[in-house]
Amino acid sequence: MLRIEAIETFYGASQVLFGMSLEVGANEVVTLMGRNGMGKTTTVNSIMGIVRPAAGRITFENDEITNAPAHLIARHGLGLVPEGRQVFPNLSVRENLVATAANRFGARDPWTVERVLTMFPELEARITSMANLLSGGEQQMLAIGRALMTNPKLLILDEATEGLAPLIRKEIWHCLERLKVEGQAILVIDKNIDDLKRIADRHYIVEKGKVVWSGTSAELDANAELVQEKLGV
Amino acid sequence: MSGAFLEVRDLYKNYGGIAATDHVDLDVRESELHAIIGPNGAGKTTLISQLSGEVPPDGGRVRFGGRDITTTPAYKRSLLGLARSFQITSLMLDMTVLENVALAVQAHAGHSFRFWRPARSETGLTGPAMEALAAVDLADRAHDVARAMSHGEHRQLEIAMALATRPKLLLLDEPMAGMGVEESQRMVEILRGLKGEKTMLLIEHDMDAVFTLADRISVLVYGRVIATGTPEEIRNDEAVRQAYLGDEVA
Amino acid sequence: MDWGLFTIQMLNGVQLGVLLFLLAAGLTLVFGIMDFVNLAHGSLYMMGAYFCATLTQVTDSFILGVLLALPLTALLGWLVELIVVRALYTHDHLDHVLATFGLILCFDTAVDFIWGPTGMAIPLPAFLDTHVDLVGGHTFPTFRILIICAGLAVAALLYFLVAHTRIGMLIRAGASNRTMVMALGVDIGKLFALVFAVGAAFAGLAGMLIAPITEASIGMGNEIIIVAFVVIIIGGIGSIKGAFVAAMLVGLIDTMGRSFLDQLLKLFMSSQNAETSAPALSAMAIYVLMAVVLAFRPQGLFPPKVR
Amino acid sequence: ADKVKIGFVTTITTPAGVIGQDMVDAVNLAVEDIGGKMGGLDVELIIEDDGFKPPIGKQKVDKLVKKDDVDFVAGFIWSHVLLASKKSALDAGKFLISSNAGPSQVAGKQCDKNFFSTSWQNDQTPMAMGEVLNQNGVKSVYVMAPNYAAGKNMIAGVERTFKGEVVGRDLTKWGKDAQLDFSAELAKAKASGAEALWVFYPGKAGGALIKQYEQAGLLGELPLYTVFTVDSIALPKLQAGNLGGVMGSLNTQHWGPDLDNPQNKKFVEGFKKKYGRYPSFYAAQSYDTIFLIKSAVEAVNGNLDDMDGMRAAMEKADFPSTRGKFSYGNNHFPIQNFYLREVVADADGVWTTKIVKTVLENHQDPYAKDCKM
Amino acid sequence: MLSLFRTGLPAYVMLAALAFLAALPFISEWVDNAFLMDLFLRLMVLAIAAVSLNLILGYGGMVSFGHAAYLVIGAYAVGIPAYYGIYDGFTHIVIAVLGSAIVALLTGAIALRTKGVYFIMITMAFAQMVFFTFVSIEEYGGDDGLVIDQRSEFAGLLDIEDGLTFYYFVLVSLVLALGLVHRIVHSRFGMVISGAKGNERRMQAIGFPTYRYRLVCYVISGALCGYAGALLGNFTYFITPEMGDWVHSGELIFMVVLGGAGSLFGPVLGTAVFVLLEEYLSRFTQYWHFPFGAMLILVVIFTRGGVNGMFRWLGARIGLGAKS
Ligand SMILES: Nc1ncnc2c1ncn2[C@@H]1O[C@H](COP(=O)(O)OP(=O)(O)OP(=O)(O)O)[C@@H](O)[C@H]1O
Ligand SMILES: Nc1ncnc2c1ncn2[C@@H]1O[C@H](COP(=O)(O)OP(=O)(O)OP(=O)(O)O)[C@@H](O)[C@H]1O
Ligand SMILES: [Mg+2]
Ligand SMILES: [Mg+2]
Repeated sequence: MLRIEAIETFYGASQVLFGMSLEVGANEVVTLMGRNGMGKTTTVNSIMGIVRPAAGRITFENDEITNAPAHLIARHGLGLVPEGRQVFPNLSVRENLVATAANRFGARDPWTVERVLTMFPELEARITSMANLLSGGEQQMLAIGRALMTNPKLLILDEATEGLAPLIRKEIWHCLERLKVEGQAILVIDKNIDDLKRIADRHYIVEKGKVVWSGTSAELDANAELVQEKLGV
Repeated sequence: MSGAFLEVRDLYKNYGGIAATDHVDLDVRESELHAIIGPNGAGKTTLISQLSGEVPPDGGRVRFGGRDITTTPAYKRSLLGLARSFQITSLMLDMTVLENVALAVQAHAGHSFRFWRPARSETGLTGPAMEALAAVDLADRAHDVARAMSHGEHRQLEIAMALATRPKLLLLDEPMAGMGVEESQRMVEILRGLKGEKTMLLIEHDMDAVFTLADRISVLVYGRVIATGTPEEIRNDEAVRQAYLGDEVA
Repeated sequence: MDWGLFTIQMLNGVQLGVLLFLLAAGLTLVFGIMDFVNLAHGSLYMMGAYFCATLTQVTDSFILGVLLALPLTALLGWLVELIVVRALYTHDHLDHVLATFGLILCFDTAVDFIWGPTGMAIPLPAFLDTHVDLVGGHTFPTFRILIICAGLAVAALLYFLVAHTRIGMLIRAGASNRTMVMALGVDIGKLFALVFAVGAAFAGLAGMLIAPITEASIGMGNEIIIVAFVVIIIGGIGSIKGAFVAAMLVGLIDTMGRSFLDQLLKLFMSSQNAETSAPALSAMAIYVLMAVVLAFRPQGLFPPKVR
Repeated sequence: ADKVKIGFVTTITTPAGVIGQDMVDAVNLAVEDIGGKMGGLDVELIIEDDGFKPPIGKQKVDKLVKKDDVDFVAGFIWSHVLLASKKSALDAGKFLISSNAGPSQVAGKQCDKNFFSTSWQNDQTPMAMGEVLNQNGVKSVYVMAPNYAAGKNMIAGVERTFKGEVVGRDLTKWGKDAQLDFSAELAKAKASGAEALWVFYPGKAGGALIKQYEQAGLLGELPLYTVFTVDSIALPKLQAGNLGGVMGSLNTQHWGPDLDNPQNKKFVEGFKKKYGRYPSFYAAQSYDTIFLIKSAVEAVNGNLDDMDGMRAAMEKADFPSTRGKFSYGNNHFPIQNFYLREVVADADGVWTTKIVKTVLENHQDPYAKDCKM
Repeated sequence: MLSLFRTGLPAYVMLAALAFLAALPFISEWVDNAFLMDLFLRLMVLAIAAVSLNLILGYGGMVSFGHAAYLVIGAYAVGIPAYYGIYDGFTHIVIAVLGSAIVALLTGAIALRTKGVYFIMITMAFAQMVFFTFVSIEEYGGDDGLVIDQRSEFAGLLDIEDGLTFYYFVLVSLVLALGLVHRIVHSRFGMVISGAKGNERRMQAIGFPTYRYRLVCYVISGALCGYAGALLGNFTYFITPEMGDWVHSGELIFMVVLGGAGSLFGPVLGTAVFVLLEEYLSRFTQYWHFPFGAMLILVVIFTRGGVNGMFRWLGARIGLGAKS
């Protein structure tokens, strides 16, 4: 479904990605792990067209999307929950959800405001508040809801559980599991390795801008010293 | 329980009909690490902001080191020894990492109405700044512009700045958020090292960290403190489990 | 006090306010929403006036002239966005100011080159070129009543558009985080171009409405644009409601100052001094108003909910 | 020197550039008419734009005297620009000739031996208009003018001669951001109960004022008397805008295109032929400027170092002027006639003005007595 | 070590430019064009104003759109005493600097409560008030301005009526202004100012009453600009409220931004480009505003950081590293 081949990305003169390659299959949940500053977010931003890779190729469902404008990439069916929430501060919660909502591929059971609110009941009481007045966790929920409202084929979550209370975090993992059952493809970046192992099919470990290990949850389990070395757990 | 290091009495803050802080009483004892946990939107950040002086409370009192600081402006509280880190990073992005921290040192090194001597070569400022950076493992990035660092690194810098002001009381708003597993562990180590030396008020959703570090924990739900106690007491509190923990730490 | 005169002057003030609102509306949209400081907004006001003057001459009808000039000004706005403004969104405000100041110079010289320095008058059709009788033997020009109505209609339309449509939401979202809106699949470029063109059309309309009273002339937008900025600052950047209220305030204060300040001053200074100071002081009045408003409400009367 | 260098400062940019253009056209025509030569020397014209701003005008004069080393600095539409620039030209020992501006200071206390005017002192034209108001039996008048040196002089002028009551005065914002919407002032004028409205609005403000005067329904209710407002700069636009109300309105002036003398005939016809329009009084005065300079240069046979000789020649005002013969007062301002003029359509239907009668004869400005030199 | 100023110009550009300014009177004599001196005098006076604006704009992030008001105050501090026959230069300068400082203190105290564009506009509003105040004072010429009949006297120390003396007086003033700003921005005080530019909220949280620091900075800048105003009055012999019009405040901003805000010498370069282009382009064609405007647009779009950025870009091209 999504295929990244040896991309190299720079910020100005400093190179961050050195031949990053990975793949996400249909209906697959894949994680990207690694320490701070290794290039996970940069990979996501390269996929979404927010930064331009200088070399390499990115395809989505066999369409080349390398260097396409961000909005066209999103229209291919990629939905992003960005690092650091980035909700629209000057829009109300409801407006945040509906402003960019779309059902481009005619999903039978599309996401609606009501469905998002069932998933995150905390948002219900704040539905008319401006998003910048929400607490950190509430904003995080809103960011997830907003991405879901675009009914993406591939959902990308970059540290989507940062700052969430344990209960909510669990709720989100449940939700991802449900989505997975429904066949949603997901690329997720998170530090809760135990949860990830449960949910995800495959994992990539990123170091200094490229993939240094990849494998299934079982393989990851079997490789305790690798995890210790690369991720410090 | 009067005579506590930080004493909050009947603190109240209302945001458009929602009581973000609902008659909160809280005592933080000298040298303890006091954690505050609670669901998202419970009012933890709002509470910290009132303690640090950024948000004026609608009612109630705050005493710090025996002195009423309810209406003291933020910068004065900082000079009194109250430092905070921000949940959502707040840095001088266009300055270097070192300059960010050096400014924090400078703030507490007498007034800054000094117009003539170059500040960047004052070792009295850069020395302690480098120490703080070393403490969070950022020393080798000292001369990079803050903007060019990753999210996790920003979080580390955030803590370094709070440390550099040599506070008596550290208000930490989710210091682990956005950090990798290893960095989180490092942070736990850093905080553990500071324990006993500094008084700390810690907000965190990382329960492992909270339960290993905290001397006492208060649980905030809908702006109200529903329980305060030792980690053990809190872990076993049914109301807290229901409202916040779930079976996470059963 | 002469209440008839007072009423007329109130109407004059409202008419000036409406005109300022038309200018300020586009400005506050582009500024508050796209975070772009467009000093050249006044040039679009001027271009609207020139387009209308030319087309009125060609078609021999002011109404036709306006109807044709409106899309033309919008098109010009769109081109300006495409060629210059688009490259500047990622720059800071100062760069905007610098570049749009450059645009003003280009527009002013281009007009001088094309239409000459003389300026152009716009003849009104007979039914507009008269006045209506008010009670008490007072009269008020018909055309100025038309201006008031046009302005009110635009105000209502805009308020609806921004506050209650999805386009409005997207525009506001794009203001705060352009990248994110794009990453969610919206072509923000097109959206901003649309806003810019609409803003240009409003500015052009203001120019078309004032030109029959004064005339289309070079640099006509350069001073009023500052007043329009004052309006959006008093109102709170990005707020259509704020722009409207502030435009009315400024319009009334300016007109009332010109009408009655000299009499007021004569109460406590010599008539000679009063007459020479009054014009300067009444011109100062709107700036005093702005300073006072900002001293007490540093974000204007209707501060945007964020920022 | 092998050349006569004349620096001519006027307003080219900004909407007031219309006036400047008329003046530049006229001096170019004049230089052409004299075959580009004065007293055997070639004439070099250097035109500078003051941008309607006193400091710029001054800056340009500095450049003319320091870099170009001109012999004569001429031009100047605006009184305040002239006041700002005067010192630079005179300190450098040049002749300064105003082709339009005539502020009271320069006519009185600050007069200078090297300063000459080919126009009038600000007060004079409105003084003539004050007389007209008296003659027409007007008892009360409302006056409006821009708030700058000339505007204040003009009001002072009309009040000098008008015997009735001035029931209200408005000084409106002037300069590059001049006020052009006079709704509030016109409403005041109407409510004041005055019998007539007197205004001074040069350039484009004049056209705007007259239009609004009509739209406000004042036509026939409040007769309009103007100075320097309805001229050949405003009239074509008023005609294009079909503002017939201005027909028959009265103004005073020392010159008119129909003034009957050979030099004026030659000038008006030449100007119309070359530029296809009526010249304005600004143009006529600028045309005169060149002939005044020519008379000076010829009197000293091209010896431009002979300042005294040239000054003496100019004081005689011995040159063909578009206004006919006039003489110079002790302050180097013309002593001349002022006429009442009326707006009419000419044989081709083009709107212009026609002289009705002479109001003031051989009139000298009231400040001449303050001039000690 | 620590980069002193990241947007710094190569030092030799500054030295070369100052050397050129010092040599200019001789050049002017050599090419027999006294007007060159005038041109560069005006350039230097405006450059001092731009340098003063750069202190708050470039380093402090306070975009004052009313700085020309201090030019007017400084100029009238020469003009009004001269009107009453007081020609003492020290008196003039003290009035100019103190007067500007007081006005800056009063207006800054209010203006600094606002942020961003609101600050831009409120500073403009105060400048307009200064403008209209002078317009409304009939005694000193109102709108028409005031002619000064002679320059300030410095009790036999200096005779600035003499063109050459005045020229060097202004040049030395410019160098001193640059030195002053350089020291200030690198001091502790300067660090606070640029920290507050980056993140005022955080600066307060670590213990700085930023408002006070910014206000002091604003006052220093206003006073320095007032001094430039006194020089301007002396230079032109003629002052008008129009000098304080918002357009001129805007031009000062352009000079700073054009040269590169936040670099020490940038504003001087920006002023030079602005003044020289204005002077020479206008000789080519009456329509000179068009190429001038187009150039502004292109510079902004293609080289961030104005002329300064252009120099650095060029420097990188030809292998001359920028000062770091
Ligand atoms: N805008 C930028 N300009 C320059 N360098 C940057 C920029 N953003 C990130 N970097 C650098 O790129 C590297 C990778 O950053 P990235 O954000 O992709 O890391 P990450 O793996 O997502 O880390 P984290 O877990 O901390 O979010 C970091 O070393 C960072 O310093
Ligand atoms: N400025 C404000 N205006 C209105 N409501 C606000 C404002 N700031 C916070 N709130 C509301 O007050 C409540 C408490 O917010 P706060 O940020 O203190 O929560 P928190 O406990 O820190 O949550 P989290 O763990 O998610 O960060 C939330 O419901 C939030 O939406
Ligand atoms: Mg990341
Ligand atoms: Mg929080």
